[in-house]
Amino acid sequence: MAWRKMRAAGASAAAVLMMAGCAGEGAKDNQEPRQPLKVVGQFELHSLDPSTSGGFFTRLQVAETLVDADPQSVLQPGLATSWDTSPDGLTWGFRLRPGAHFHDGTPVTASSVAAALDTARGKAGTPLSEVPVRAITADGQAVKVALARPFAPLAAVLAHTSTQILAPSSYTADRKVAEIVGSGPYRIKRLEQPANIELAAFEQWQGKKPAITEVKYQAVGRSESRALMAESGQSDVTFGMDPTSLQRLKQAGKVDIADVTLPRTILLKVNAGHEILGDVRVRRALSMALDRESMATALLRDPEMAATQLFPPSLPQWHQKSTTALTHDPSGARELLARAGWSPGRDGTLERNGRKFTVTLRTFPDRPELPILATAIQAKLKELGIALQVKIGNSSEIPAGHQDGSLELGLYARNYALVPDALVTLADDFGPDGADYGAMGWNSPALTSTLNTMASGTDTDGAAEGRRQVTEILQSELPVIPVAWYRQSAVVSQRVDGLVLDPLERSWRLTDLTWTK
Amino acid sequence: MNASTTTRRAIAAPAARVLRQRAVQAVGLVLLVSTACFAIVQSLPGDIAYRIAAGRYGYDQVTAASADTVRAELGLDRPAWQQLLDWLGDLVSLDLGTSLVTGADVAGELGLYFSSSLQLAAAALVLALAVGATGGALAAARPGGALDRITTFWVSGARALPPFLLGLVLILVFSVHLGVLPAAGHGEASNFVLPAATLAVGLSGLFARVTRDAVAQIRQSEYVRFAATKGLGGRLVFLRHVLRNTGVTLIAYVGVQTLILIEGVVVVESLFAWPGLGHALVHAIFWRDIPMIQATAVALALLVVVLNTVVDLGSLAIDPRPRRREVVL
Amino acid sequence: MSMRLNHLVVSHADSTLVDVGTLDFERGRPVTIVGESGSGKSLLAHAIMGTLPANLTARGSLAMDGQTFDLSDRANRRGLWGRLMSLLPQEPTLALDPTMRAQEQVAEGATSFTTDSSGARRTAGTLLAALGLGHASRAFPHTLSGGMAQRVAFAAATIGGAPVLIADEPSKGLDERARTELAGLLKLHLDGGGILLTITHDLDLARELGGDVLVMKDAHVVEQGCARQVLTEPAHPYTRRLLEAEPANWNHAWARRGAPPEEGGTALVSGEGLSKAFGGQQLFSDLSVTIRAGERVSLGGPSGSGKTTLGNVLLRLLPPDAGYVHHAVALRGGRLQKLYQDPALAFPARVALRDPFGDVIRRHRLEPARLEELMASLGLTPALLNRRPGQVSGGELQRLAIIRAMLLEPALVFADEPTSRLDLITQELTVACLMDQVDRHGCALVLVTHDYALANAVAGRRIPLGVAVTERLVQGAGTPV
Amino acid sequence: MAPFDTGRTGVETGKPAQGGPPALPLVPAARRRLVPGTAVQGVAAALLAVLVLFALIGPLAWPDHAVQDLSRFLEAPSLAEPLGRDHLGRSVVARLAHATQLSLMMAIACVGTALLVGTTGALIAAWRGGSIETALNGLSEAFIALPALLVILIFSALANGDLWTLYAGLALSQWVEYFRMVRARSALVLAGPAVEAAGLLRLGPVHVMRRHLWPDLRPLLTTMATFGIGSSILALSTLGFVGIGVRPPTPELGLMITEAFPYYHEAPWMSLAPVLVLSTILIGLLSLRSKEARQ
Repeated sequence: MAWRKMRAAGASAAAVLMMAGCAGEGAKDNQEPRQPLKVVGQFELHSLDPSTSGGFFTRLQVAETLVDADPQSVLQPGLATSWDTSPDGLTWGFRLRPGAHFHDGTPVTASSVAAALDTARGKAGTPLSEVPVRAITADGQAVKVALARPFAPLAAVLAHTSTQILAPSSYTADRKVAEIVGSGPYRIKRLEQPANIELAAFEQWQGKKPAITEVKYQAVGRSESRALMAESGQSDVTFGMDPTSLQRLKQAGKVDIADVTLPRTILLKVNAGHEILGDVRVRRALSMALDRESMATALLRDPEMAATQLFPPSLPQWHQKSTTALTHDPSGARELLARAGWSPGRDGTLERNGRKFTVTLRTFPDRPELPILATAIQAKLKELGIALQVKIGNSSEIPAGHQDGSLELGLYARNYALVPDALVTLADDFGPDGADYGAMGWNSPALTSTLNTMASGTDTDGAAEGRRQVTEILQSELPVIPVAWYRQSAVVSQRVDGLVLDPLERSWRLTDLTWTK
Repeated sequence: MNASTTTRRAIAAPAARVLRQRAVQAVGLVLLVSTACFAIVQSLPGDIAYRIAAGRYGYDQVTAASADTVRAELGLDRPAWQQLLDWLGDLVSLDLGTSLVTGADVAGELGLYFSSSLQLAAAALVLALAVGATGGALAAARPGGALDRITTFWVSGARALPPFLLGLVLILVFSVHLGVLPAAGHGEASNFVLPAATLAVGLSGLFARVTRDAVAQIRQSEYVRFAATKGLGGRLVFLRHVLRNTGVTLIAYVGVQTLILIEGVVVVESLFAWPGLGHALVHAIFWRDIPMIQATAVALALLVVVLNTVVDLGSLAIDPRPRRREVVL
Repeated sequence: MSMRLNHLVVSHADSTLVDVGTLDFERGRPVTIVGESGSGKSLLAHAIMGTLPANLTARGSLAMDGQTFDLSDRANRRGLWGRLMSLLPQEPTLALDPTMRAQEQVAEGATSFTTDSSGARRTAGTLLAALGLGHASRAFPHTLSGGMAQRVAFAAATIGGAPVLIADEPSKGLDERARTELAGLLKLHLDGGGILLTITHDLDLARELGGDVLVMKDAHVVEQGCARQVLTEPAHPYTRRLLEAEPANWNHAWARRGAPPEEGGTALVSGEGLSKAFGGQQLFSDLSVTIRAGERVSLGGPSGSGKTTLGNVLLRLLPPDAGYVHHAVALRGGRLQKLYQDPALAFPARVALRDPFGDVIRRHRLEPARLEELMASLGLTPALLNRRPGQVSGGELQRLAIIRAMLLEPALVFADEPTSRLDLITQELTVACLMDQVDRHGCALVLVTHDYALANAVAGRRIPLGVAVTERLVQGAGTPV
Repeated sequence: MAPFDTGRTGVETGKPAQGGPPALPLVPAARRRLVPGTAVQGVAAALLAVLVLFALIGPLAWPDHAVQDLSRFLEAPSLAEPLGRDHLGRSVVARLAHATQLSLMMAIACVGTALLVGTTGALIAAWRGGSIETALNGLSEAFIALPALLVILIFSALANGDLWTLYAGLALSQWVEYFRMVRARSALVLAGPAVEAAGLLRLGPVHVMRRHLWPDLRPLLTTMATFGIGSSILALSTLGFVGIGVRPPTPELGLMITEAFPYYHEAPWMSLAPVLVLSTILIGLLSLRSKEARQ
């Protein structure tokens, strides 16, 4: 191997030390007492409020939502064992699990659940706040939700993490969350914002007792650091691995890798109201310019993640096997651009009526692959004569740019299963006015009406056809240009077994884990 | 004024003067830092409300609606000078306000960050002093000897290795390769070792050099020679005179180095996932959490002032000579 | 007990620095070595003590109470330090640890210090009290005056009871009064039956101590004998030269022309009602001074009395707290010049001397030949100008400073202790140069000095300044910080 | 913040140079430095010269550092690509050349600005005194207590890694050092007898500047500047590491090290190249510095 020769030549102390690290035999397994399970992730805990805590406590199975979902996005009983809808679709009833207790020992009552949901409903930016709810009330051991108009995905919305149910003792007098008292299989033992959470199994949990009774979560911001922790055997389960480190760990073979494709797509948001990008031929040309396969191979280290359409296979209902795949076709792109009136100028940049083809792409570094993908896209578009400026800033610049109309292109990853039913997100993203993380300056009456029909839930049989139509329209109009799908991976030490990742990222399912025999 | 009180004042004055000067500096600094932070954050590109919302809701869920909520809730549409005055007013009553992102009490959050940074810095300082001062003193015993040369190379070597690189190398060697120490994290005693060592390697080299030069110089001084001819044995001369006077130089130097140390802390915290001030500051800047930025920056600056005050008083206690001698007379 | 030094030779590479025959030391009879700097007298002291720098080699032997020590082994006397022999250092302010209180530094010297430190401290306290420093036992060295520091150092050097005391230039930097005190201390040691060897270039101290005097020049003892005889009827020409160089013995043509001019002379500098205080100490108040053309005035007083400060006030380099200083028109354009105690600091340190001289010549459009002329007349080679100030000897540099001042044909020269760092012969040479120039140009001179003899030899009028105030410093020095 | 040998270089004892033995051999022979001597400095200077040459010529030889060839990602070094290709299939040697140039130029610009501003301010303060000095001193007192990284951190957030903000932040964090050192030093010089004598000789400010201040400050400033260049480069790369420095894809040493780190196993050349360049610059500057300090 080339680098082995270089090791011999390595002169500086730094080099020698780094090499020593490379040549190392990897982690030594610590056979010390196993408890607690050490979990490392990239997310820091900055708030206890369910609307802003990013689903921390459902993932750790501390808090429950009324409705749960399985890996196939099929809704399952959560804190509610069953639910029903009145014939007019305006009243929903959720029956609570009998005998459920909060971690402070108090029983879970319908009124405390209604109060928690009422609080959740008041928070801006949550799915529940968008639902036309009239009132949420307690009705014996059931919770009644009255709607102003029918809303079929309500149960899915109540699976969203922002609707997690906390005990009345969690709240202060002004309904602020002071501590987390949930009803899940784990309870909080110690919580130190922003980086440390310690859990212990909840003795009064009615379901299967978890095999691992103590868990320690630690937030580590840098992906290099996380990789090193996983590599050194310091953590048992490590989330948020960058593709390269993952590759390295895979090769070393000292750890197991669990992965799952997420209903998440990395995409280019296009301002369709823009004087250049408004032309659908230009959007298609941009799409053809992208060498998705190379990007997925080199940058995501996972060729299967090259997106051929917006919806990944992990959204089986929406993913259309039949549709024409998006492919890399530079000559086709040139042809389309020529037809749209763009020809190369003196410096090689495309021009039309003296206007150069210069656009700005905004993205953000929260997900480490985005800036790298952005530079790759930049290089590809340059080959076509498109001058793309990449601005890497804060994630909020995309919604802000959407609002003030200054955004031209945005690169981000969109989760279509924030709520188990992708319809909720889609209706929002591709509505007539577009959305911060959806279409911009683009609307399709056909798409809007299809989505509306599906949301009202009146035509359940036509749903499959509706989904096909939606995919086709998005595929040809390209209000957003899919770039890659997303695979979530976690590194698991050989000390534990049984990690299965949830594509909806609702839960880390730590209760299923066991210590290796 | 009679002669006796004059003298008394002349001797007690240095300590009081140090405290007075440092207090003035601290107040000036708080004003300057918090106003500068505020002004800069205000002039940063991008809508603050959006940034804060991104911090609060996570990047998936930041929307125009959440930004509007933030704006209304925090009164961000008030004139800037009014917001600044509010902050300064609160500061006088020692109220650091609440974080825009987490909504928590800044003072409380800061206390946690502050103490963990301080612990790390102290551990590094103690380690660096123990290793550096010993090495330097030993090197000075035989100027030009092997140990002396080693110290020299150690000094330049340590300076040439950026702390972040050093940290990575240490993790690779001690965590990944040898598997004896945790790579990152916070909360257990073993977590201190690598970050403190990362900070201490560079510092100890500097301390070693300063100690070496000071010891070598002091050994040549008239008073050390006199102490020897008084009949004091070599060991006693070293303990009672050389060490003591080296301490004077070293303490002053530690003061200068605290700045470097605190800078190093920012980097090391990022690498080792250490929830300290530097970490807090980077995040707060990223999210435009103005009260948090101001409070963290002020805390960092005050930390420097406090450390320097301690150093000033410490060297005053060891070395009673006035800092500045009157030239004329 | 007695002590005998046999055939001491100290050498550095090929050059011999000290070469003396046999010297005998007896109890109660002081031996003083005088001579100019560089004559090897200090090395002799350190060779006996065993504290020579590592790059020098010594030969010879030292016999003490029947024991003989080979002087080439510098470690064999280490065990005697403090117990049998000790060294009173030069510049006591530097020899005391700045971070330790006086009593502790004295107590360290006691032989019982390692076994009974509190007893040693008590003894030290008693000793200091006996030396009149009871109030200063808890003081730090920087609060002590030169004379007091010398007393503390004396206590520290003698507390161990060593019968042999070697004093190396003990009067360096001390004013007249402190020097008298010092002589008292050394006699105290003799009275206790000790052996004393003093190295000094201060003939007054040698006279005061009495006993035997040795005169050293170029590594050799050129004359030796009873103090009274050697210092009054010298046999060797060098000793004669040395004695002639004492200001009291000067006999120069200019010495008598310094009589005060008649009252009508032009007033060059007149200060009225001057007051100045420093650090809470009133140096002078309501002082009126007039300096007239052609006059020679000396400003005298013990150290710390404000001589330099008054000079700077008169030169308008410092503002007075009260009062007013008027300068005559005749002083404008650089016709008021100053000579400094340390000429090395009066020139820019990092450039060759030709640069500052060239700047003066260019700025004032002088004839470059005049510089060469002046240098030649003062016996300086032009090659000196290629050196930096640090590379020229003190005497030469002071002469260069005189030349620089004289280039502008000043009406008044203010000389601030211009020779206090020079040995006697160089001092005479330098003062002669200065006075020659002053005489030739008829310019006025203000000389700051604490040496009465020098002042008398040079000046026609004296302005005495108040008593030393430094003693006051110590009253409250026991207060811990 | 730097371990400068102040004062030591400035004081030369006025010992006679006349023939014969040294007047006071008890003063030890000039304190010996331990750096083995000019050989080390020769090597350091040569290495630095090579790097400067690389920074000057490299970007001409490899003009485009951004060309990607995703199909050739992490390609091992070869004759055509002496340092191989990075994770985006870009030429590492091209990026390294541009990064070296950027680091050196930024550092020189920052140090130059800081030196100019700090020294000018210090000279004004020391010379004029009065309220100007009080004001400037107050400002410097406030600045000295600010960790430099804090200033840069806040400043660099201003415009998302624009080079000018980084430059301004770095320069702003450094000027105070020059200000304080130069002011302390020149106050000492200006209060000394030599300047007083020059005043009595009516030699004027140009003489004081040229013969007194400049010769005294020059070694100090060279030492500080050499060190300052090193710390600027270090600060720049540290910012790159923390993620608030120069924005990708602009090549910068710290950023390159950070980007390359995950590949340390697969493609060590990617990490080693920038690490070696960075360390060489720093060691080289340090070795040169000791020469200055010894003067």
